[in-house]
Amino acid sequence: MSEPLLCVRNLNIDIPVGGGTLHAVRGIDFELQRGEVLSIVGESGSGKSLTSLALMGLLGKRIDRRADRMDFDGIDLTRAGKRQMRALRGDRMSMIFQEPMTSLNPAYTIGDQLAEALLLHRNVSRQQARDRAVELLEKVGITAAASRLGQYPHQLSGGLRQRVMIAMALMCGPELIIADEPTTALDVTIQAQILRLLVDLVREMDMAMILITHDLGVVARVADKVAVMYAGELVETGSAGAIFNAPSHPYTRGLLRCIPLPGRTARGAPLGTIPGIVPSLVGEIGGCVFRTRCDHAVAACHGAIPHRGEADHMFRCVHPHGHREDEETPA
Amino acid sequence: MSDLSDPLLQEITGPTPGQLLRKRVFGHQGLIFGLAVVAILAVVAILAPVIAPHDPYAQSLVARMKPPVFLGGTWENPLGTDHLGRDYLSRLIYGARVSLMIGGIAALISGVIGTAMGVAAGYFGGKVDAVVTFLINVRLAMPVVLVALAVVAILGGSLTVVIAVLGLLLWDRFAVVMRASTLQVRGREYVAAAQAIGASTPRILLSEIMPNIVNNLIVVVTLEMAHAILLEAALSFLGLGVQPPTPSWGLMVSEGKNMMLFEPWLVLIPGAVLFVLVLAINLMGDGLRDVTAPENRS
Amino acid sequence: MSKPDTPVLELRGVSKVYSVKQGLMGARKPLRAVNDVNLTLGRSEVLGLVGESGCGKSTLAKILLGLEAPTSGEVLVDGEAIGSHDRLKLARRIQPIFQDPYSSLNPRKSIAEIISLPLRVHGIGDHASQTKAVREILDVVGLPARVMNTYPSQMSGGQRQRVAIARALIMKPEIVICDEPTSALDVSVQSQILNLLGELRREFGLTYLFISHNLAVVEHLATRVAVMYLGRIVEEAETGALFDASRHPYSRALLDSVLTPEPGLGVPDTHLGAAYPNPINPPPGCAFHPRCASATAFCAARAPRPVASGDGLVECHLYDPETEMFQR
Amino acid sequence: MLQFILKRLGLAVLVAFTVSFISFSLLFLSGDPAAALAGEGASGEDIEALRTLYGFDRPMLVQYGDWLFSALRGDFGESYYFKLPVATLIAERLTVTMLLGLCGITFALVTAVPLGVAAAIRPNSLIDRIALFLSVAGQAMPSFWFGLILIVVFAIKLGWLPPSGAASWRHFIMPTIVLGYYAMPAIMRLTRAGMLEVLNSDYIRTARAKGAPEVQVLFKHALRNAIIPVVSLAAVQMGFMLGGSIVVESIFALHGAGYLAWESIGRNDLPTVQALILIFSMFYIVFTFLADVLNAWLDPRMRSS
Amino acid sequence: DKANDTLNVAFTKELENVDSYFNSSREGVVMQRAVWDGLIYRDPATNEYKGNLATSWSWVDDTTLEFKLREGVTFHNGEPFNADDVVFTVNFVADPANGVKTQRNVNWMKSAEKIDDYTVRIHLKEKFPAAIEFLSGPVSMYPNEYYAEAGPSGMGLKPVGTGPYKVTSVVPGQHFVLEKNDAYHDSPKGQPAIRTIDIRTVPDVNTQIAEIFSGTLDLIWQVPADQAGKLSAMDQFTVANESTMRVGYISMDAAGRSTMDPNPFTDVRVRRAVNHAIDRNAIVDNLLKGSSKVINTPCFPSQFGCVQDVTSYDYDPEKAKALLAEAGYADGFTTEFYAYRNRDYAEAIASYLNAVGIKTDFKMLQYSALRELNMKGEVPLSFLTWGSYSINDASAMVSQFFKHGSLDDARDDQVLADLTVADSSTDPAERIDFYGKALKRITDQAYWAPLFSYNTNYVFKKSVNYTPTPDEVLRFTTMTWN
Ligand SMILES: Nc1ncnc2c1ncn2[C@@H]1O[C@H](COP(=O)(O)OP(=O)(O)OP(=O)(O)O)[C@@H](O)[C@H]1O
Ligand SMILES: Nc1ncnc2c1ncn2[C@@H]1O[C@H](COP(=O)(O)OP(=O)(O)OP(=O)(O)O)[C@@H](O)[C@H]1O
Ligand SMILES: [Mg+2]
Ligand SMILES: [Mg+2]
Repeated sequence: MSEPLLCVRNLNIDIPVGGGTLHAVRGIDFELQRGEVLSIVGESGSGKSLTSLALMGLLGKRIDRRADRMDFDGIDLTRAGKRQMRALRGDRMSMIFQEPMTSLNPAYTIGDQLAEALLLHRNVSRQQARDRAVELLEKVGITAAASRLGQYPHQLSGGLRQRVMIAMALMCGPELIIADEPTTALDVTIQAQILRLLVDLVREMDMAMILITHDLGVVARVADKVAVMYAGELVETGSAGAIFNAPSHPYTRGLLRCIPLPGRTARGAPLGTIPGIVPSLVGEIGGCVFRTRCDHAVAACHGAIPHRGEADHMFRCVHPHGHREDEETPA
Repeated sequence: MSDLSDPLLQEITGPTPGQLLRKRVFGHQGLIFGLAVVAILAVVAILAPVIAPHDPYAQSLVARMKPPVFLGGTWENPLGTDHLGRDYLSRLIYGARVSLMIGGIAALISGVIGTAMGVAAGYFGGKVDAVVTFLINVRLAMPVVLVALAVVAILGGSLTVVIAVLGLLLWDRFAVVMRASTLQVRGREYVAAAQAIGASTPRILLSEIMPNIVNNLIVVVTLEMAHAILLEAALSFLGLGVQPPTPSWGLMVSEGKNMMLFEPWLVLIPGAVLFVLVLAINLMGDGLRDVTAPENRS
Repeated sequence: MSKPDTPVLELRGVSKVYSVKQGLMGARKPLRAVNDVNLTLGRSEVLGLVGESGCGKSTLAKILLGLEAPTSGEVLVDGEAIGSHDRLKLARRIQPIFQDPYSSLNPRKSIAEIISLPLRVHGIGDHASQTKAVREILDVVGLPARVMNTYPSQMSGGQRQRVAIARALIMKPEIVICDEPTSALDVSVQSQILNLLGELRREFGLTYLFISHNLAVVEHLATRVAVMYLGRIVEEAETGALFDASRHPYSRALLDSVLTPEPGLGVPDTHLGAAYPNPINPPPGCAFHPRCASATAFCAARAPRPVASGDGLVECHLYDPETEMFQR
Repeated sequence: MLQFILKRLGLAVLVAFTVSFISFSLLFLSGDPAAALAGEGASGEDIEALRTLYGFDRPMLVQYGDWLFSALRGDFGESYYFKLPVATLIAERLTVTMLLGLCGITFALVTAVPLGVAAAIRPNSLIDRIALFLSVAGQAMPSFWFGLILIVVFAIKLGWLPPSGAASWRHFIMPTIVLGYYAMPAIMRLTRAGMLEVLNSDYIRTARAKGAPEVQVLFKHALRNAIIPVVSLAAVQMGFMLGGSIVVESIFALHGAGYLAWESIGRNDLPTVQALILIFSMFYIVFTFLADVLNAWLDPRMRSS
Repeated sequence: DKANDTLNVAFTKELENVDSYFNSSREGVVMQRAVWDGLIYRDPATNEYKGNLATSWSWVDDTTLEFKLREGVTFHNGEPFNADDVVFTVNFVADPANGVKTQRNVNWMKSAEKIDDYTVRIHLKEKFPAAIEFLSGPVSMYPNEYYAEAGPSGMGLKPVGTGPYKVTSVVPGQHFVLEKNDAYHDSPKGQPAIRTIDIRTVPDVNTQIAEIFSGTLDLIWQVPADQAGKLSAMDQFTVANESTMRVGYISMDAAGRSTMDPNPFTDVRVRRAVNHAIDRNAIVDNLLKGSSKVINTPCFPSQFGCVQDVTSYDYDPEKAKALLAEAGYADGFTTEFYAYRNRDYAEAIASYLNAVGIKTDFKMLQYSALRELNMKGEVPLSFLTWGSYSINDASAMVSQFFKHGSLDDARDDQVLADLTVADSSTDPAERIDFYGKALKRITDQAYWAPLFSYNTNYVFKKSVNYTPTPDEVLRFTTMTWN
């Protein structure tokens, strides 16, 4: 296997809050090859966005980020200075945000904003930048692209804006693209269009993508690799097939039971649930964070939790198979 | 529903709004300072007859402009005497009454007017809103100081007139803020829920909307109180506010102004207490805003 | 209470026209948020209402709740026009559950006050009996009695939504209008709420109008489904029929867009144009034609009419025997 | 845009009419202008004659109409006190007031905006605290008192600045500071709040994600959006300041319109007071109008509609 | 400023119009004396009448005065001065229709008549012994051609006279620049020495003091006693104090004209109580200081006819209370109390009144507003002052207020009768007699409470040499640089 494009080891993010320190992200490991789509899935507040912002070096000043390793194409991001990060951002790694309605600056035309992305990193003329903008707008499926350059964000619908955001992320031809819930705010029909577009572009341009979402459907359809996050930790990682066909961590299984699966869940029958609520992450945290909501919790859950499974499917649980065998999903 | 009995699900997490409020209040230095100063001055104002060492109106022309103790005066008149030999400290103490009364009542009057207008505009929208917005515009376009001066000049300056004029002029901010808050709250789903339940409009206004905008109202009340106090002082300073011998701080500055170059304390003392009072009320208002509606901080 | 065979709820030609300003000072223009909608809702049915954002789902819900008056058309409850019911009576029979559990509960009121509000508004019982009723309904929605004295800010989203459900149910209504009741919630909480809604329906014989973006959820819960596009119901059918064999091109695109958690299937192509039309200037003819893969010039010229098909309706020239030939 | 301007203009005119009507009726109630005109030793008949001559005996609405029509032509009547056309009288003094107002708002903006931006960039830092202190103090500072203190310190004790008058730019320094400081707190707070909000917005994150340098993020992306409400506020403050210039002008003996207003009120010089109230409100109306237009131009969301 | 031969002077009040017939303020008098000349001039030191624009004059009969005019005098605009100017001026100002503001100064004249180019006669309406005094004071001569064209407002903006100074710039109410009239005729006023007089209105005394400190003013006047006291202690200034004719008094609505009901001031006991209530000595010693004196008469003692042998009231609050009780106001009463200047004196007075039970609702108005109210008879009690336009004749004060004019709150027929005789008699003894009668009646009835005379403090830089006169007029011609 070649050297991964991105390699993260033991990423921790601490946020000072009123009552102490919020250990928002703890001990995250993952790697990503070129041309691969990694999907990070997890419920709201599980630390998905923080993880992606940490990669981009966009965390706020107060937020403390530590990692044993965080390499992007051999560049050690933990040591990279502000200037170096800035040079990377938008050029070799770029990001698409969740809210297309607010992620574009209302004061400038989309042409200006698109061109700016290129002008910041490449020594090109304004006109060249605009040409590139038109090219990309067309690529993301916007018709009459040249005439759109002079429009302001508010004149576009949500779906169009998200396409503009994607075009903007692609302006410099990045190697890594991080999409943080790019379709959550959109209608289902548009979601499908945008996701299809993204996936196609990633393949076409041989980029790596991290797709953050809480929608298991999206994950299943888009991801090569899946990382399931719960309360700041990665509880299970693996190929999409492995995760969906053999979910090993009780939380992953719980999640899958919560959503009605066509053909598998009887119409109107009760859905599975995960009782309880996410624990507070303020203060010292030891053992398995899911133990408070887990049917299989035992005393050992308070201790050290082993990594189980092999490289392409790993999970953290005290139970050898995460008690998977006890609750084989009805076929 | 077996899974619902899990104790962790039932966990009631946060503190009550009351506890939160208390915690925020005591953590807010500005608010504590403001509250303390205002409270002290209010006590002083209420107890003026007890605390004041002299009759604030008792003049003694032979004992004019005696310096305060820290400038070599005597403890007989700790802050000296004014240009008619009246005890400065006593006048300051009674002046607190005037200022607080003016601020309080003017804010009350304008608060009632402005809130009624603002809430009506925000809740009913449409034509009511258009009319209220227009009135607010008209009101804002009128130069307050000038109009107040003109009215006081016509009706003659007295405490009642000044209070009434300020009360009738300062409702704009109430209307603006209450309109915006009502508009905001009105769009919340709990209002729609109450409507769907069949609650009457007055009930919705009083029990669903008011409790949620009253914090903003309190903030505006304090700010307008400070505004009224400052305006009264300015009017009195210009000679068209409260009339002598009423011990208004603005009037005291105005009277002391003549000797400003020679006896600056005559101006500094009443000006400073005025500054401190207004500062305290403003800090209180800012603090209340921070504490009750941190999201509306501006 | 009502005759057994009349539908609990019926909409006849209901339209709602808003007059909206374009821009800050622009001229007012009419916006047909709901356009001549006919629907019936039988007892204990769950009617799922799906459609894109802005197509008029919430407006329809508001009309049913009496929060907005329809510009034209009639709403009938138990066969009687809503206008003839007085608002209080109506409120006893139709209750809402809203989308955002953070904004649907008054933050200044305790949970007990919130839940007992309907009782107080309608003057039912004294304080003691109201408290008792609150206790009972809390038990029904699976909240312990001790939450009565807490405030919404102390609760999680799921708990709040339970409170909102309790408030809707305390008056024992017949119809509950659920406007995206779970879209603000995480999946693990969503499933709890959906289970609860299902149980309540069975227990109390409730009728739901269930508005949602999430087609999987609608499929799971609804007995019938109506698909809305730009203010019109373009297709209505029994759930199974619709999900198995939808006919309207828009319904099909909608269903195609559903991403089920089945790895390896990839993202489908919906064959749907990207441009959601401006509701102030709806396209002529069939409003859907600019995005429709099967549209012809005829679709732009003439609006389709609803055609009964099987148990339901579809509004498309493709299925109208009279106009079908123009599609070639 | 044009339509917006026209509608906004219509509103402005309507407001102006209402204000003028209110001020006219207010002053109508204020006593007998004929007696004031008649002067010393005038008999009852003299006053009566004057009343008829000037038409003070006509119904208020008629008089208002008259006054309004003359006012529209720039004729505000003759000052009872100076026996000069009010328009001439005011025109001359207005320059002082306008100059003062301009200096004041400039001072306020020049101090408040950078402070507000700096404070928003580093919330709770020393500079934020200083800015907060300045603004809180500014709000509580009675301007008449502040002015007097400045005179004592800078004109008398230090002798750096002339204490009064309008002879040179140095004369305007202290009045500018006093007047500007009155407007500064609100502008500063709004700038800070606006900047804070904008800096937390998604599009700023987008700009950073593009790799834009911090200066560009702050000034190109953030300030441009944060400044929009500040423009309106500055216009409103400018209107208020001109109205509030009465105090400052009287302290610094600036013979501006504010000072004239104050004196005219005392002299019962009705035509002058009426005209001044109208003119001060016109200032407010014109400034807010201009600000709205400027805003509409600054904010593309409004511009394109 | 000596360096550029410019004297910087401050006025406190905005002068409404430089045309001296159309203002009634002290500042106007100062301007009038500098810019125009009268036919006659009274030497302020010796009180001797000297010819100014007239070289000689004589009474033709009781109501006709004849003047020989000085030849070779020209106005500032070059217009020569002759009988036409006198005729025009007198006829213009004497006509009430022209609305001269200070009617009292001119309404005794009926008309003027040209005898030849340099001889004129002035016809009086009736006998008026103070005519010479008035002609040496407020009545000054205007250029007929220019005035006919410019009128009062033109004259106000571009004043033209024969006086020692000509006006080079006027910003109404704010700023006046006077330039030495090099062609000034050989007037008893003397020749001007300082080239430029720069007068600015600086309303606030403090500011004036600040400016004189910082050197942008050379001379200020009407400086309140407290500040003057402090300034005199500094060695860069000369502080001169001169008494003035201005008398402060309390006027009471004895005639019951105001709407006050019941009106206590119609009761003589109440009026006397007011007189007894006020410690005038304390006010003079502590507030006015300088050469001010307690005054018992409704006129200034130096004025001709201002007899001092009148009823006077000493400070006796007990007696005042007793009188009030007697009048049925044992618990006192509340009244509006108006004033227009010297807020502090008024406040002190109010405080004395409060002490005997008269509660005051204090209202401070501008002069014109108060006068308007006063004319309408709506003022029950007021603190007023009168400066007699520096006319050294009792008629300039007492007759002004007690002859049933609109400002007369007493309306006493007996006083009217006595004053009519006194005002029109040409026999000095008879005049004194009748003024005495009137004054006794007024003081006995306590229509007023005369309080004190004013003084004026002049503060100027050591570089200025000036001796103020007791008539409260700044005389620029007598000012020189040290
Ligand atoms: N600036 C911050 N200050 C304090 N807490 C923060 C901050 N940013 C994030 N958090 C907290 O960190 C946790 C993780 O946040 P994050 O935004 O990464 O969640 P997420 O998984 O992206 O959730 P969502 O799906 O809602 O976007 C949350 O509990 C959040 O409240
Ligand atoms: N009060 C109103 N005034 C004017 N227009 C309105 C109003 N309420 C809704 N609309 C418009 O009516 C249309 C339908 O809105 P509605 O809220 O019913 O849509 P929806 O289907 O519920 O959308 P979503 O899924 O986003 O909730 C939209 O175009 C909306 O802009
Ligand atoms: Mg996130
Ligand atoms: Mg909706």
